[in-house]
Amino acid sequence: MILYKKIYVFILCFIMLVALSGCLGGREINDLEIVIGMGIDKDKDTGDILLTAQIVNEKEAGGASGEGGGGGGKAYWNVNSIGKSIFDAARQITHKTGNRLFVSHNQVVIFGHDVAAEGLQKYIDFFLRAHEMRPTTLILVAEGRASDIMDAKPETERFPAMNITKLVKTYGFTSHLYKVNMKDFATCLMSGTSAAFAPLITVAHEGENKDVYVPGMAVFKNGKMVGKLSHDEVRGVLWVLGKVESGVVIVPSPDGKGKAVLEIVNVKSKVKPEIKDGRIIFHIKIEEELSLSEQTTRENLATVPGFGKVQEAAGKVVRQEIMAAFERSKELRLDIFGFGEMLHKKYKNEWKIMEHNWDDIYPTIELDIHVDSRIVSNDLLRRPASPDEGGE
Amino acid sequence: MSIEKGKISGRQLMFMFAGFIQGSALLIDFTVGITEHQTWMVILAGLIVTIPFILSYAALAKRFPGNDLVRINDMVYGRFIGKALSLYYIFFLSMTLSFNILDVGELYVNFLMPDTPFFFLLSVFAAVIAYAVYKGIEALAKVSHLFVATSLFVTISTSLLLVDQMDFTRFQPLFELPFIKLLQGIHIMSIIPFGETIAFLMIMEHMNDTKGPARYSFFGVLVGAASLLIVSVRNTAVLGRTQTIWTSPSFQSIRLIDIGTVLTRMDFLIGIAQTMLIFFKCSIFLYALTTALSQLFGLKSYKPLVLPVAGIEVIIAATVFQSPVDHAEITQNAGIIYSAPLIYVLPPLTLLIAKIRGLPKIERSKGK
Amino acid sequence: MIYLLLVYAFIFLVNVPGLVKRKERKELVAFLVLYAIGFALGLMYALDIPIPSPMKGLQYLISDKLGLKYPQH
Amino acid sequence: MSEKKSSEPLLPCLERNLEAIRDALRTSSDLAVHEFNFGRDRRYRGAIVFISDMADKDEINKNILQPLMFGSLLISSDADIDYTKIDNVARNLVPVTDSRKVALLYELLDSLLAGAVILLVDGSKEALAVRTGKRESRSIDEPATEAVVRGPREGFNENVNTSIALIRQKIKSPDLCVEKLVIGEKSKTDVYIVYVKSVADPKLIEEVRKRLDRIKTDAILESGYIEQFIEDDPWSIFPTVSNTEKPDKVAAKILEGRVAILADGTPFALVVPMLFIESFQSVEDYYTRPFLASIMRMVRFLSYIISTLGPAAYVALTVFHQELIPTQLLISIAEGRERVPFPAILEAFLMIFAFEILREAGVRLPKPVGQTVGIVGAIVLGEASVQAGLISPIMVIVVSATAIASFAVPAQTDSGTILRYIFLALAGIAGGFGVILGLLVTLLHLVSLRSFGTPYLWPIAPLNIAGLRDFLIRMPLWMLSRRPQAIVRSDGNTRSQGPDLMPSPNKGGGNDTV
Repeated sequence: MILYKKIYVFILCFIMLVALSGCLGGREINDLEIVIGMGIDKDKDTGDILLTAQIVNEKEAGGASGEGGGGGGKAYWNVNSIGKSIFDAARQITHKTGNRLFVSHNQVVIFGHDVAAEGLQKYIDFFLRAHEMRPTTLILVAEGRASDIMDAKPETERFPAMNITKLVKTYGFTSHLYKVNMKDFATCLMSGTSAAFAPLITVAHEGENKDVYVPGMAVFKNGKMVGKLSHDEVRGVLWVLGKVESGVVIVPSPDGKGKAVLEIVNVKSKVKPEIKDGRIIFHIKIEEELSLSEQTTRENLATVPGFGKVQEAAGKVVRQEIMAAFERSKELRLDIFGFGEMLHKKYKNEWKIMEHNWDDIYPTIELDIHVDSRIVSNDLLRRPASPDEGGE
Repeated sequence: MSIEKGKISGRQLMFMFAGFIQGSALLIDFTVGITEHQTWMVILAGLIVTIPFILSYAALAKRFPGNDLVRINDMVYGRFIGKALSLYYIFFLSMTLSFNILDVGELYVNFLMPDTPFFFLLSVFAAVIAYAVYKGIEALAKVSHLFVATSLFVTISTSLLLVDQMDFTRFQPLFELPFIKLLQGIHIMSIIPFGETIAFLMIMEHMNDTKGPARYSFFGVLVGAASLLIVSVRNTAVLGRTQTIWTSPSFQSIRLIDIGTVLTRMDFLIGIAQTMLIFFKCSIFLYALTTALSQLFGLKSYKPLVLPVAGIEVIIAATVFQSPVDHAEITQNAGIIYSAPLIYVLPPLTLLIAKIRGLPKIERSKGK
Repeated sequence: MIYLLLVYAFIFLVNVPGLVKRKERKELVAFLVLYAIGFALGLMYALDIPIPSPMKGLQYLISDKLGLKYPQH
Repeated sequence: MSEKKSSEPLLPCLERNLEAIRDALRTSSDLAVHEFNFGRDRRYRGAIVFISDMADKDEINKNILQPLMFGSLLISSDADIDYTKIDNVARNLVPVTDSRKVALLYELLDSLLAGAVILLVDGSKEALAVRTGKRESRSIDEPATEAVVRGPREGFNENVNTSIALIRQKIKSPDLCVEKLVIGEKSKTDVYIVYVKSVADPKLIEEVRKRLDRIKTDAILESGYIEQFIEDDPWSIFPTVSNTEKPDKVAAKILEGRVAILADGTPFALVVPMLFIESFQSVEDYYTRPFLASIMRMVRFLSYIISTLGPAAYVALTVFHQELIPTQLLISIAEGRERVPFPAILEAFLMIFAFEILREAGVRLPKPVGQTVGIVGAIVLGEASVQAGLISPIMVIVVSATAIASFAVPAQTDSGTILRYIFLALAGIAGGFGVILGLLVTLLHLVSLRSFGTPYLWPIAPLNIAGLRDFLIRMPLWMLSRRPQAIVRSDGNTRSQGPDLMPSPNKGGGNDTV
C-alpha cells in the first residue's frame, strides 16, 4: 500500500505544481523600470503634484558586456508626470515608461521648495507606506524646483541621484549637515514639539554644466518648512546631539597674529535637563578631542601653555556655535535640539503640563554649556618651520 | 493506550517549546500598537503570568502519563462534559492554526512577495504543514533544535547589525501608559505566544522521560521568551516613537540595517527564518488538532485526518477576517477573551478535580 | 475551481484507497465527514458564497453583546 | 526460472557419470574431458573434466595427471591400495592443496563451472574437485573515482578474494568476521559480509543477513544490484547505502561499527548503514592535520548547497525579490539581460540541461575525446551564447559555479542534480517562498529517513554532542575517542582509543632537555 501512496503523491504533486505554475507575481528584470531618484514638485499651473523619476537606462548604463559604455548617451532618464497624489502620479508615469516604477532601489527623494513650504505631512505618507520603499531612503529639500536638481549631470558618477546620495552620506567630514532618512523624518514629524530637519540642496551654475551642493539644512515645524539653518548653526545643533563626527575648528592664535586650525577627532556629548524652582536648565557637557592640523602664526603652539590657550579658544568657538543655533531656534520659536523630548523622558508629569505651550516656554530655557576640549595630536611638526625666536 | 508511541526526549521537547514561542515573534507586533515602548515589559509580565499555567499543563501530563488532553477530559469530567470541553479545545486549536496560516499569508503578501495570489500562498503552506505532520512528531522533534538555532542566530545577528542605530533613551518615560492598556497588553501577550503552548498537552504524552515535562517546558519557554525580548528591545531601541505607525515593527527595523553596500537588504533572509518558525508552530498546532480530532472520534491513527483538516484550515484562514485591520481588532479583543477560560481556568480546574477524585484510578495503588 | 477539484481529488486518492484496503471503517467515516466539510467550504469559497466566519460571531457575542471589550485606543 | 536442483548422487560407474556431465553441459563447447588409465599395471580408469580456459593447463598436467599416470608406477606395491576409492587416490597420489570431495551431481557442476578440475575414478561414488590456477584479474591500482592526495593508493579489484585479503591486511584482529553467501540463481556470485564482531551491532548484522537472503534474482553482476535490493527507502533520492573502492575507507567504516558487503566481480564494496554526512567526508580528512581538513569539509558542504540552490536562488532573486540585490549589481544584471529573449527560469533550465548533456558526453567518450568535448562545450555554451544574446553573462557564471560545485561532492551527485531541477522549478513558480518550502520538505524527508535503523542525519538531527566532533568540522584525532553511538552495539565499549592522547613535548616522560 505504501507503494501506491508514494506514486500518487509524486504524480499529483507534479500536476498541482504544473497547474499552478506560471510566474506568480514575479517580474522579469528587463521589464523593470529601476528608479534611483525621485523629485516631488508642485506643477506650476494645475497645482497638482509633478513627480520626476530618474530611471536607469540599461543600454547606456554600460555594464560588464564588451561593447557597453558608449559615452555619449546618458545612463539615466528623467521621466516626469502629473497626478492628484504621488501614487497617482507614479502610476501615470506608466503612460510614458510602459512599466510600473520599481522603487525598491530608490536612493533619494527631493522635495521642491514650494512643496516643503506647503507642508510635507501630506506627501510623506506614500513613502512610508509603500512596501517597496526603503525606510533608509534619504530626504532632501531643493531650494528651487526638484526637477532641475535631478538634471545636474555629475562628473564622477553616472547618475545624479547617486551623486546627491554621496554628498549627503559623507556629512561626517564637515558635520555641516546631517543625513536624514524616512524613518528619522517620520520620528520628528510624530513628536509634536521637536523640529524636523532635511538637508537643503541647490544648483550652482558654473559654465554650461550645472553641479549641486548642500548649503545647509531646512527646518520644519509640524511638517511645514519654516526656515533654513546655515552650516555653523547646523553644527551647533550637532554638537548638542553628539553627532559631530569630524570637521574643522578655526581658532585665533593666542598671540593674535594668525590662526590655529584644529581637526575634530572625537566628540561625546551629554545633555541633562533639570527643572529647578521653575527654571528649566539644560546642562550640556561636551568632550571633544581635537588635533592641531595647521597654524598660520610663527609662534609655536605645540607647547603645553600653547595647547592650553588653544583648547580654551576652541571651547569658546563651540559654545558660540551652539548659542548661535540656540538664538536661531528662539528666533524661529522652534525646538530644534529636541529638548522637549528629553524633558518628556525625564520629567513625565511636568511635561504633561508644559507640552501644550512648549513654543513659548522654549525661549525661556537656559543652557549651561560646559565644553572640555583636548588637543590629542600635533601630527608631524613639533614646531612650525619659522626662525627660532628666543627659547624653545 | 496512546495511539502512537512516539519517542521524544526531554531535550527535544524543550527545543520544541522554544521554537514554538519564537514562531510568534511577528505576533508581538499586535501588542506594539497598544503598549508602544513598554512592549518588553509586557512580554516579561506575560511570561510571569503564564508560567504557573504552563507548569500546570506539565503537571497534568505527568499525572496522566501517556494520555492527552481529550482523554484526560473524558476521565476527569465524564463522557459528555469531557467531550464538550474537548470540542472547545479543538475549536481553539483550529482557530489559532488558521490565524497563524493567515499570518504567513499576510507576511508574504504585505512585505515579501506582494503580488502573489493570497489563496495560493495559504494552500501551498498548508500542504507543506500537512506533509510535516504526516511524517510524524518525531521528525519535528528531531529537527526542532535547528529551528531554534536559526532563530536565535537571526535575532542576535540583526540586533548586532542595528546596534549603532539603537538609542536606549527611547525606553525612557517608563510606565507612561494607562493601566488598562498595560492590562490589555499583558492579556494579549500571555495568550498569544505563551498561552498557546496548551497545544503541547497533545504532545507531552510522547515524552519517554519519566521525570515529567515540567523542567523541559519551563526552560523551553524561557528560551522562547528571551528571544521575544531581544526582538522587542531591538524594535523599540531602533524605531523609538515610530514603532506604533508600522504594521510590522520587527520587519521594519530589519529593513533599517544599512552597513556597507552588501549588508543592507536583509528583509528576505529574515523572511526565510520567520517562515520556518511559523511553519514549525503551525505543524505543531496541526498535529495537536488532528490528534485531538482522532481521539474524539476514537480512531486508531491520526494520519488520514491530516489532509482534510488542512484543507478546512486553509478555507477558514482565507475567510475568517476581511482585512489585516479586522484581524488585529478581533484578536485584541474577542480573540483573547474567548480563549482565556480554556488556557487559564480549565487546566488548573482539571488538576484540582483529578486530585479530589484521586484520579487516575488505574494506577491508584502506586499513584502519588 | 479547477484548482479546487484537483486538490480534493489529490486528497481523496492519497487517503481513501489505503483506508479501504486496511478496512479501517471508523477512520474512513471520519475522513469522509471532514472531507465533505472541507469540500463544501472549498466550493463556497470558489463560488464566492460568503462563508460566515466564526470569529465574527464570537466578536458579536463577546464584544457587542456582553460588552467585554478593551477601550479603543 | 531456477533449474530444478538435481540432487541425484554420482554413480560408481565412470561412463555413466561422464555421460551425465556431458548431458548437463551439452551446449558448452569449451567443456574438456580427458580419460586415462593409472595405477601400477594400468588397471584403474579415471577421467578429469574441466572448462578449457578456466583451469590452469600446466598445473593439471604437473599436479594431477603426472602423479596419477606416472607417479603411481613408482610406488612399490599398490596391491593393498584400492584406487577405486577417491579418498585413497586423493590421499596418496594427488599432491594438491585446495581440493574438495563432491558427492552430488549439482555440487560437481557448480564447482566445475566455478573453474575447478573434476577428478573422477571408476568405481567411486564421489569425485574430487580441485581448484587450480589463478584467475587473471586487474592489478591493485588507485581507484579512478576516489583519487586522494595523501593516503594509500590501493583499491579493490574484481576478484573478491584479493579484496578480502586487502581488508584483512588492514584489520588483523580475530574480531574481523567474514561470512560468505552465494546470491543469484544464474550468476552464483560470492557475496561476503565483513564486520568487526566486538564493535558491530548484532541486530544490524542480523538485519543485513536477512535482507541479503531475501534477494531472489537471476544474477548479481555488480554490488549496485545488491544496493538496490537492500536499501531502506527505494523511493528517496538520497542514497542510504554507501559504496567505495578503497580498502582503508572500508576498514575505517567497519571499525566504526558498520557492516561491509563485498561482491565478486566488482571493485565497489557497499557499507551500511550510511549517514548523510558521510558523503561530505573524505578519507583524506583523517590523514591530514585537522585545520585544513575541517575547512575542506565545510567547502564540500557549501558546494553541495551551491550546486543545489545556485540556479534557484538566482532565478528567485532576479524574478521575485529584486530588492535584495545591491543596486549596482542589479543594474549590471539588468544591463546583461537586456537582449535576452527568454524568461530567467527558461534561461536557467536551458543552461543547466546543456551542462548535464556536456557532462554525460564527457564521461561516455574515451579519455582524450572527453577532454575536448569539455573544452569545446564550455566555449560554445559560454561565450557564443552570450555573444548571440541568448544567455546573460551572469547566468553563465551562476551555472558554471553550480557545475563545478556539483563535482565537489561525488557521493551526492544524483540527489544534488535532482534537487537542482526541483528547486529551480519551485523558484520559477513561487520564488523564495517556493524554495523555502522545498527546503523544509527536503529537511523533513531527510530527518525521517533511516539507513538500517540509524537516523540518516544522525549527529545533527537527533542531536548527539559527541557525534558533532566529526560533523562539519573534524576535531583533532586524539579527541575523536568515541565510536558513533547510533551505529555501534550498545553493550560494547564505545571508546575507540585511550583517554588523554593529546601529544605534547613533555608527554614523552623523558627529561625534556632535548
